[in-house]
Amino acid sequence: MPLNRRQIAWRAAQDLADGAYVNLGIGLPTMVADFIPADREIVLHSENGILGVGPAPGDNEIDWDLINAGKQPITLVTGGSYVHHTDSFLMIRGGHLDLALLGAFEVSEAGDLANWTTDDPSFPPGVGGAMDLAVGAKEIRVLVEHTTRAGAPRIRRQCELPLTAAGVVRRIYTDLAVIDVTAGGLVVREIVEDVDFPTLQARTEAMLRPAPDISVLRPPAL
Amino acid sequence: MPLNRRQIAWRAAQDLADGAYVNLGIGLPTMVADFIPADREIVLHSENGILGVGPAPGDNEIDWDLINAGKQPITLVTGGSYVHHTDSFLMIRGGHLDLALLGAFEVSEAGDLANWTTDDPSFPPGVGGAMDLAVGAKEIRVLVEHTTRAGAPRIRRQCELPLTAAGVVRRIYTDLAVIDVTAGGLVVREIVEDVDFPTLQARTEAMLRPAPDISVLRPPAL
Amino acid sequence: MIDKRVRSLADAVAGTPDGAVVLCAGFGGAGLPNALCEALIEQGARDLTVVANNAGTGRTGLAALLAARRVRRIICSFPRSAGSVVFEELYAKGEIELELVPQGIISERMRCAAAGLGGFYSPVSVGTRLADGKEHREIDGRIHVLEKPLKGDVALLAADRGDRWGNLTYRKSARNFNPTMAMAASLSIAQVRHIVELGEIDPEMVITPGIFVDRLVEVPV
Amino acid sequence: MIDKRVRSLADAVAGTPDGAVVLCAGFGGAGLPNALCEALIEQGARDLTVVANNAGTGRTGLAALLAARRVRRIICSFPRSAGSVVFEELYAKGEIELELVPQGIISERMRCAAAGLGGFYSPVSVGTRLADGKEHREIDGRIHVLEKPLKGDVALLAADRGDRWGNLTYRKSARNFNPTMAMAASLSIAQVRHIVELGEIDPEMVITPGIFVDRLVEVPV
Repeated sequence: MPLNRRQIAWRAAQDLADGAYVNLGIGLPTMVADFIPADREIVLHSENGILGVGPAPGDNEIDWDLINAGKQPITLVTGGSYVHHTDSFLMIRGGHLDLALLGAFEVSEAGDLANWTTDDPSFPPGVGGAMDLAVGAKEIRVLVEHTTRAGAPRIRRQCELPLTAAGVVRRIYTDLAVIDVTAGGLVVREIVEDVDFPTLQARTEAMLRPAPDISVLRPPAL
Repeated sequence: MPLNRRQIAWRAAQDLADGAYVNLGIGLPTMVADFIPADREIVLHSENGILGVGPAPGDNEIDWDLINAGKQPITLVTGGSYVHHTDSFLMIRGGHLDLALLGAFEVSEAGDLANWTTDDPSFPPGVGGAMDLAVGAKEIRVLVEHTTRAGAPRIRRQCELPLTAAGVVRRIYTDLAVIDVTAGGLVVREIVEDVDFPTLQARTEAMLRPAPDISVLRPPAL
Repeated sequence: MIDKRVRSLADAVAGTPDGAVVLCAGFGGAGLPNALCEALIEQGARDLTVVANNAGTGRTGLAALLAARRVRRIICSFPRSAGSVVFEELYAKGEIELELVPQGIISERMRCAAAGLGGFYSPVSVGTRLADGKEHREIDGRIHVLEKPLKGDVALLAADRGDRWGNLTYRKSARNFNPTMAMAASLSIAQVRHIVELGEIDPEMVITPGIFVDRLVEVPV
Repeated sequence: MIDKRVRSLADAVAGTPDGAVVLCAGFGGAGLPNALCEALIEQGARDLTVVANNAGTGRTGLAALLAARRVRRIICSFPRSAGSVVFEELYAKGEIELELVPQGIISERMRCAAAGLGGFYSPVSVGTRLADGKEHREIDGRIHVLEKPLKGDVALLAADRGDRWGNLTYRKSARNFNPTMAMAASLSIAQVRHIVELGEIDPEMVITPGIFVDRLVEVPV
């Protein structure tokens, strides 16, 4: 069975290294904060100027001066700090973040990322911090549903949609698999229990290759 | 009689506008702080990251974490603040200071400033913040002795020494006169009591012109 | 005597010329100079270019200024958000121009202007549509685009505390664009929750030194 | 668990390679990482390039590192000051290279590296000898020179308080180059007067967030 969104976030969270500085993009990546393993101290960065994003506040603790990039109220962890926006993006662009977890519309087999506009003319485009993050963090990983609601593959030979950045994505977490972008193409590291490799390939435009040690992706019930 | 150094500093201080943000260069300009008219609130900037430099501390109040650009202990006035060095020079270069008062080796009739190296090979050159200040402050005025100890004029047709910046000086305070650098050349605004114009001209390489309302420069005894 | 306090919102925004470039601080709901935006409607300046991260939400603040048709053009990174209804209407009708700039580049361009620099080379947006028309240059093996300074005529700011010299502090993530915009405009105007006595703000805690602020007005929200 | 505290000065500077570019903070007598400079003598790295505002005074700290002949080259704005005897001796004998950079450009170039940018255009030094060999360009009617990022392999910092995450505060003008250098090096090392518990530093008062700091050691001077 495909992972639900919380399970995709859980899977991405398992790979976070203790002590890492990590930016979580808006949407699915933001949910990763809820699944950070208890034995690790991870410092979450929010582009609006926060280092050390904590869990959502209780209803009585909401402070509208303390919000994340998705404009939701948050808390600050012990040891966290505030910076102004230009310094926040200095952190992003200057390679100070170990990792950014981003959402995507499409990812190509070369690691190209398209996540800022669907080119829908009735819909104003919004880039936010996506392009800064895509070229600035030390590593980019993407969380994305494997296909669109209409069933079209999001992992493509080439992106159809306008790029956010070329050749930046290193790992893709989907509801079906964990896939690495390598110099030799896309390599499937993990695949969910009841989906076989040909089925996964059929839902993916780009060519996939199983890792020699491919394993089963078994999330907890979430 | 020529002004002494304290009197030159006094004269420059009289022109400071209430509310002005002012950087004082090392040496003679630093002395201007001692003569700011009591009815004016002037915010003194120090390049190492201080806005609101106050008077020298008493002997028991010296704090070596609080020094000016000349590395002397100072105090901070009420309302003052600290910034890091890059922000301090953002203030300087970005036109946020109303005025910088600088020392000089030479000034030309076009307002060229030479104040960073005498080209003495036995002596390592030091530029400090001089070039940043010279192009960054809204206005540059110079405090300088009219001639060298050997009697050579410091106000020249062209600077002989390497430039700090070209065409930036607007007013020159010397021990003999107050001189404006104008599009039409050097205009003497004030001259000390017992020096006549031909004598002043003889001690100046560049051509001088008396202002129509030229007045006598009469400092207090200091 | 330096006293940058003004008595009213009208005094605060007085003199804003038609055609001005207005830097409007805030991110999401935090640090927004809503009262100043609304005062600008009353003041009457038209044909404005607004620089902001978002394009207003609901019908207040920046959204009200847009609804009053005072803004010809908006330079921002993320115009759409929950409630950006006014902007979306104007955009759909072609009644507002949008210049989309990556978020970090907006603030870096403002800092560039604030710092008296002529431009900078950035790797952001290379290979994307947002780099179209920009000068490209390879530096140390990486392609960069040339970005130009972005200076405001007016900055509208929201701070927590301020004193008569214009020293400002912010609360938590309400800091966001405020310090950079304060530095990057010819005339910087702050609405502050609490005007305090000179000296009440610890010199080590001043986030925006008064040199960057021209006027402040108390708006206790 | 994040714990950047190290037990000794030797641990703090361990691994500094020969040929490293070392950013050395401080201005005059304030904010100087003297204990770290001296630990670097013991550590043994040679052929260093040092970036600093001044070139050391007396026989301690940076001056001691120069005296130990570990520094091939110094990039600074104002090498001479009262007591810069070691530097002056080496300079007179031609035993140290000097690259003179205007003071604000040193820190702006380090910030440029810290911010992931490829360079910037500056009006500083135009028309002077220090602009020789630099690319010139007219932008909006003003001549600028292109300045390149200046990145350190190691930064040596001196702070007042620090916690195990590496968050730092400074006292008064001892702040100076420390925050910028902390951001601009691959390995940033701070000597701090007081190591405090995580959470003791008010989040609004953190000047250097821990993300920029790799190691800190308590040196109560």
